Amino acid sequence: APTTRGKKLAKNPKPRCHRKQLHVNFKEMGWDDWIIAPLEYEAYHCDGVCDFPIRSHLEPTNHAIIQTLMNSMDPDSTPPTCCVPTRLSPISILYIDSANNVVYKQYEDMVVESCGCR
Amino acid sequence: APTTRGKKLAKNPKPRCHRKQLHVNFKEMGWDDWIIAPLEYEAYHCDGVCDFPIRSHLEPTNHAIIQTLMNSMDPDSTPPTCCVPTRLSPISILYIDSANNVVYKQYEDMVVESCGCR
Amino acid sequence: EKDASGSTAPALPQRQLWCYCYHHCPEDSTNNTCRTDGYCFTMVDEEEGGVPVLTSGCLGLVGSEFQCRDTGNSRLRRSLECCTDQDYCNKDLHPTLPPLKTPNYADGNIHHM
Repeated sequence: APTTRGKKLAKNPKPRCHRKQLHVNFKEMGWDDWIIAPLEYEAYHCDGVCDFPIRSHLEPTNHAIIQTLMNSMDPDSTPPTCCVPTRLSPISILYIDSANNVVYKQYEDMVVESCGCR
Repeated sequence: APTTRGKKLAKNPKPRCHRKQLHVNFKEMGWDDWIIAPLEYEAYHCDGVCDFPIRSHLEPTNHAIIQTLMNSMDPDSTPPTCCVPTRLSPISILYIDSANNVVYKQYEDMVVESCGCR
Repeated sequence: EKDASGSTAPALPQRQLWCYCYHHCPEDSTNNTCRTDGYCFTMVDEEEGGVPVLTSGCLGLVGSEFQCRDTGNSRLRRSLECCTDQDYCNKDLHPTLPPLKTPNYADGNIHHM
């Protein structure tokens, strides 16, 4: 049985929902013909399992908690909830528009600030 | 090559992100010792793939669109976005609280109204 | 600001509880601690291979009525306890795994040779 001193660690605990790196390179996407700057940025993404109980920093909705409970009762009939961005922030991009103007515009929801189970 | 007349249909197209039924039974969860009513309700859940292009009714964020594009470029390095609830509605529950009072309370975000890719 | 049901409650001073956190703490957590507007918890659960694992941490106020009650019908055995009376109260929680459920032969079609 698990003791508080020598706690038994699950051998390879599946990584739980967390933020991971996702480096976006507009040049590799072939967008350097219209995007001037930045040509790359760190967007991050969310990955990992959402299992019971869903911790507070993953900000579950009541529905996500109910679905997670039902998944733990019958994984075949109810899928787990999914690890997705819960807070995002913008970046500004300097680009050439279709009328050949140079434009500097803020694009919303481009960078993941935090992840959660939904 | 696809022609407008005899369009080539993918053999078994994976279902795209959509709302599915999820019947919640509080009695089966063992909660009929504190919940008086309702003892069951339809919560729905979201399921299905989020592939390119993400349709407008799935309300993708800019980040979701960028991640989906990168997934289509290199599925091994970037996971697809996930189909999750984007709009939820409350239900009210009549229950007995820890001080044995009968309480009627509205619980937010209990029913999925629409799904999207995030 | 939301109360346990998630509805917008009058703005009460937000009480933040410190909890002991082990095995999946928030990324910005320090010294195995976390903070929440809800409850601290400790849980013992039986992983796929039958290994009992102890985890602890923070549960938010929203949905705490559901998570702290848990369901006794999860496929894998587990026991979760919540507390909120003082900081790090989950250090004194020692849940134990529920007994194994004996399969019921209620349908009586077992033939004794």
